[in-house]
Amino acid sequence: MKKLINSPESVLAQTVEGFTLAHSDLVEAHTDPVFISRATPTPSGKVALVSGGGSGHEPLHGGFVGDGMLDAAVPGAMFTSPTPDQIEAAIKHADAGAGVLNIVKNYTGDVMNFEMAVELAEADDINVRSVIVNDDVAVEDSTWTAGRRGVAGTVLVEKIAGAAAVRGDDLDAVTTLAQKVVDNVRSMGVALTACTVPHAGEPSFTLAEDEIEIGIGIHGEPGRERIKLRTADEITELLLGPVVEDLGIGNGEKALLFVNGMGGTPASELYIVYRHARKLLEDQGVEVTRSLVGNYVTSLEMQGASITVLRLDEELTTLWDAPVKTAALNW
Amino acid sequence: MKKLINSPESVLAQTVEGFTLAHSDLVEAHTDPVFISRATPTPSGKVALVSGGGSGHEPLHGGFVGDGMLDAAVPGAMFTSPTPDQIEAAIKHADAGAGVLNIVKNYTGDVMNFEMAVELAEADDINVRSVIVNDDVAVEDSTWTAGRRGVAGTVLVEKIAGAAAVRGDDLDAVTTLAQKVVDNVRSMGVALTACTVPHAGEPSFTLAEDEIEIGIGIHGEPGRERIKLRTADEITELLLGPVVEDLGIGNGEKALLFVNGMGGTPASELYIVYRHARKLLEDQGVEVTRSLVGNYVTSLEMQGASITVLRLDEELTTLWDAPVKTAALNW
Amino acid sequence: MTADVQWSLSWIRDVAARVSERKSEFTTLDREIGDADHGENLNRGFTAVVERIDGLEQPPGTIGDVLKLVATTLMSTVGGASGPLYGTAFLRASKAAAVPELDGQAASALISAALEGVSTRGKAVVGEKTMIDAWAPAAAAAAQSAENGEDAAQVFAAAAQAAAQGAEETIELKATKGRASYLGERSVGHKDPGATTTALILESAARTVQ
Amino acid sequence: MTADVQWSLSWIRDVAARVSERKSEFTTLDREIGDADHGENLNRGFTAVVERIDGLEQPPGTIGDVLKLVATTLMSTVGGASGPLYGTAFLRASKAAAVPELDGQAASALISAALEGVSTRGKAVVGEKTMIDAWAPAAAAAAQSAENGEDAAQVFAAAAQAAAQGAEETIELKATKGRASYLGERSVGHKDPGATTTALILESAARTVQ
Ligand SMILES: Nc1ncnc2c1ncn2[C@@H]1O[C@H](COP(=O)(O)OP(=O)(O)O)[C@@H](O)[C@H]1O
Ligand SMILES: Nc1ncnc2c1ncn2[C@@H]1O[C@H](COP(=O)(O)OP(=O)(O)O)[C@@H](O)[C@H]1O
Ligand SMILES: [Mg+2]
Ligand SMILES: [Mg+2]
Ligand SMILES: [Mg+2]
Ligand SMILES: [Mg+2]
Repeated sequence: MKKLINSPESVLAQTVEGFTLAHSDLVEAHTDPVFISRATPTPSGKVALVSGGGSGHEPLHGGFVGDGMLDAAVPGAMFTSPTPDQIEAAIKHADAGAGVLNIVKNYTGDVMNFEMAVELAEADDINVRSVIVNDDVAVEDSTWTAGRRGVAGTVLVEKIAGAAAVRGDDLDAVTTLAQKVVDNVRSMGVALTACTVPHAGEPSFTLAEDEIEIGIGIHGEPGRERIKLRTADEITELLLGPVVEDLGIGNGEKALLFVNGMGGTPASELYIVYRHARKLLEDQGVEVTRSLVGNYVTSLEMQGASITVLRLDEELTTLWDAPVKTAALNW
Repeated sequence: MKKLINSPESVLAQTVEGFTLAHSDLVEAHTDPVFISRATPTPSGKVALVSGGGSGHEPLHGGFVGDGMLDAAVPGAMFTSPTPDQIEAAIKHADAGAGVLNIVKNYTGDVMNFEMAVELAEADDINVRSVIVNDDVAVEDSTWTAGRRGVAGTVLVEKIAGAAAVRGDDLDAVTTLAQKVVDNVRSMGVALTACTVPHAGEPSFTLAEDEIEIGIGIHGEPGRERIKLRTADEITELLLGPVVEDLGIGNGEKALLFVNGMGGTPASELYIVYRHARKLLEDQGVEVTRSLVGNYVTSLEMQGASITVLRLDEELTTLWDAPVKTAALNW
Repeated sequence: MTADVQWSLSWIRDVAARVSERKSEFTTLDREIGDADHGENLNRGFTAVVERIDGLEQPPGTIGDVLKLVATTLMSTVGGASGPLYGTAFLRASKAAAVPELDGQAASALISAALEGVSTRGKAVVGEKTMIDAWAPAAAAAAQSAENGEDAAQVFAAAAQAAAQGAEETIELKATKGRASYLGERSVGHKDPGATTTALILESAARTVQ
Repeated sequence: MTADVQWSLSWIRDVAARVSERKSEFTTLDREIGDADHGENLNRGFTAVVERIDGLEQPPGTIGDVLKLVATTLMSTVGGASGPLYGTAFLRASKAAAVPELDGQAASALISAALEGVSTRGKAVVGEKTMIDAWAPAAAAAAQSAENGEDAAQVFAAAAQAAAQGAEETIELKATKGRASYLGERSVGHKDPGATTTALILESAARTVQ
């Protein structure tokens, strides 16, 4: 295992320290318990947005803290949900009187820890809601399992709910809107290589020189199916197909197309995937009116990508376009 | 070799196509010869900025085309300088009557191809200048060799010269300013893994599980020295030491600290490097007043990072802060 | 040793020592069907528990006090799925064991309360390839043993054996809860990490009380 | 075959064929001390050259016309260091060979002009581990051969042999120009890719004219 780290134990604290030093105009670090908040308080009366989850997905979530997006982010240990007390502290800090919406990726651990934090925060008389993001169509039989995972679509939920909060929506309205994004977003990913969790020291799984893993999660979990390497266009078809089908998007509709890198894939490859996904969507009569390409929800140094499609209407488009000022998204 | 590509031959064209489709509000693709320009013409009377070089360093250079930075970018084949006719076409397209400044990384091929392009453009009566960026302190004995290479510092030259052009500086002034940045910026990099050029199909070099390469270039060239893996803090010291010494920056001075990812390194690791580099600089009395952390000048999927320090004064700081609207830098 | 407060401290210290010894085994199990952190998670948690025990100014009055300290520490240091699950298990157990010493009935009640905690929090049932598949047979065996009038040591021994067997049997199961469920059929053939650590916890209880 | 226009087309086609055959060898040399693209670069260039030759409506009048087509095509398709270097080499050579047929003197002049082009463009001198280390001995041997009154075939043969030997001798050199110079001492022990392809170009000239 070769990593630019000092020890597996120090990765989280030192990442948070470096990140908040580099972006001190936007964010602030809190320790004991650890969370990241905006550098300035949540504007009074604005619904606050809190998200969090295991580390190793940077820039998620700390990179999305700032005006127009999250008010606080709670990083857990590597690939491990944060604890209830961390989340509770972030909720308390972020609340500016209008309540707090938690944006939670659908993993057993995340859901349980956020649930416990909400119980604690409610005891402090804070009005808290949660939306569960579950955009990953790679997980089948979802009603019989832990359900679909939350993956790259989380960024779109955070951005759009963040803009709604800035616009002045109340907690109910922001929650409804966040849920609307969840209902209209689907993703699926592929891994060309596994990633190595620092304390594990070994890759999460092993792929032969000519194998790829389709339907990968963002925690180095093996995916749905292991297949032989194909061309970028073929892989794009394998990913986009289930996304489009599950979302039921088609002729005459508008979409945001998001090609997300898993951390170790060159930008050039993401654009090659984007190019074909866009063509496929347009062949089906779907107009791609907004785009996002880059490393936003990563799995450490994994090589691979995911494709996310969000069905857009005028409201979502306006909120997507609204100003945002965070370390990772800025316009 | 596992890559999300369709064929080694199609990488460049499909990357440019995907990139310009995804960012059609900012950029436009030109073919035959290939270059990327702003979506809107260079504002009349503004000095135009053109840069270029081999592909495989994305987002460099196409990601820096837009308001406040480059007016055109010329991508060559993978790790191969573009040809004179490509560059000439970009210069012609970008010129808005106030002349063109080329920002060239110091490699034999880049320098020669830009030289030939300038000869061609001058024959078309365009006023053209070039600055050669040579920030890589890893190359020793520079007077006896091809000289120091141009690496990550190029982004800072492009940003600051771009702001000067927007401010209304004439060609002489923009050139002088770009040269001032070149004179005040130094970099050095490390590779934990090599990268694989698609048409070569094999890694550019091989490193054992416990080896790293110090003083790496951005083309998968082997570096200055191969050493055993060390902690992030130790590696940071090995990189920052020569940078600070060569730049001669010290007590009471201000700096921009830029930690650049080589493409395959997680953001967390870049922030760990940033954290220690910042501490080391501050221990020496250098105040870090501006920062940049991320994948900006990459070597495909290489794992590794480079550290760049730019000595700041008030003018450079103001120009750094000036608005920029490109795919990769936006504020 | 009788199943008293002193024993409960030994028990928890022993769990911490065993988890630290075997953490890479658990992480490997979790790498195969999860996200490669279960060993690290529990080790972080139990290391913190031992630190807190070491820092106690005065000895706890009841076994419940010890288990509550374990519960709150795990909740605030483990995270992931196992943090809330084990946290809730120990919290419920602490309520059931608010006594200075356990007889067979009380030992059985402690294990049943832990099972109930895991079920409430995780909503899994037997056969879903989770730690429930160790807790549930353990609670049943403990109840049977207590009903037979056996003492705490015998109750824990019965529970430990059932948990170990239950953990072993997760190998054949297909996961439908937790992270391993994403693998579907491919989860078959691997032992569930959480069931394995549950077996460790009960084995340690049995061994330390002997 | 005499060294006429027809020959010059055969020569260039042969270079293209050899480059295509051996491109991975050149790329490997360049991977060792450069950036792993020299074979790809030249293959892209000479493939384009052959396409343009195939597309010619009427046969070129002079050898210079052929070499000029090679020069401009390489300049606009190769890039990197070798694009301008070989582009300029063939451009200068084309001016020196504005005739329908070469005698020994003219063959030597062609090679000297190419050398001059590479020197002017790249500013390297002998011993810096570049293609100059093949062109320079080739030009000297060609001049000597022409002076001895030998014909074009003999001049190219002498040049080819000297270039091959010069390329071989780059192995011992430390690079001080081009990308390999970044390696300093570590460049010693590897053959320079550009010198190797220069040797190929001259070897092909000699073989096709025989
Ligand atoms: N819903 C659930 N009910 C009971 N146990 C569960 C449930 N989900 C997961 N588990 C247990 O948690 C274990 C994984 O714990 P851990 O790896 O620490 O957390 P995470 O899955 O968040 O990485 C699994 O092996 C399983 O035994
Ligand atoms: N200044 C120079 N003068 C002469 N030849 C040079 C010079 N610099 C580089 N070369 C030649 O160019 C070759 C490399 O070409 P190529 O790999 O195609 O370009 P690049 O180095 O830009 O990747 C080297 O092997 C060397 O022979
Ligand atoms: Mg986990
Ligand atoms: Mg090159
Ligand atoms: Mg786990
Ligand atoms: Mg090369």
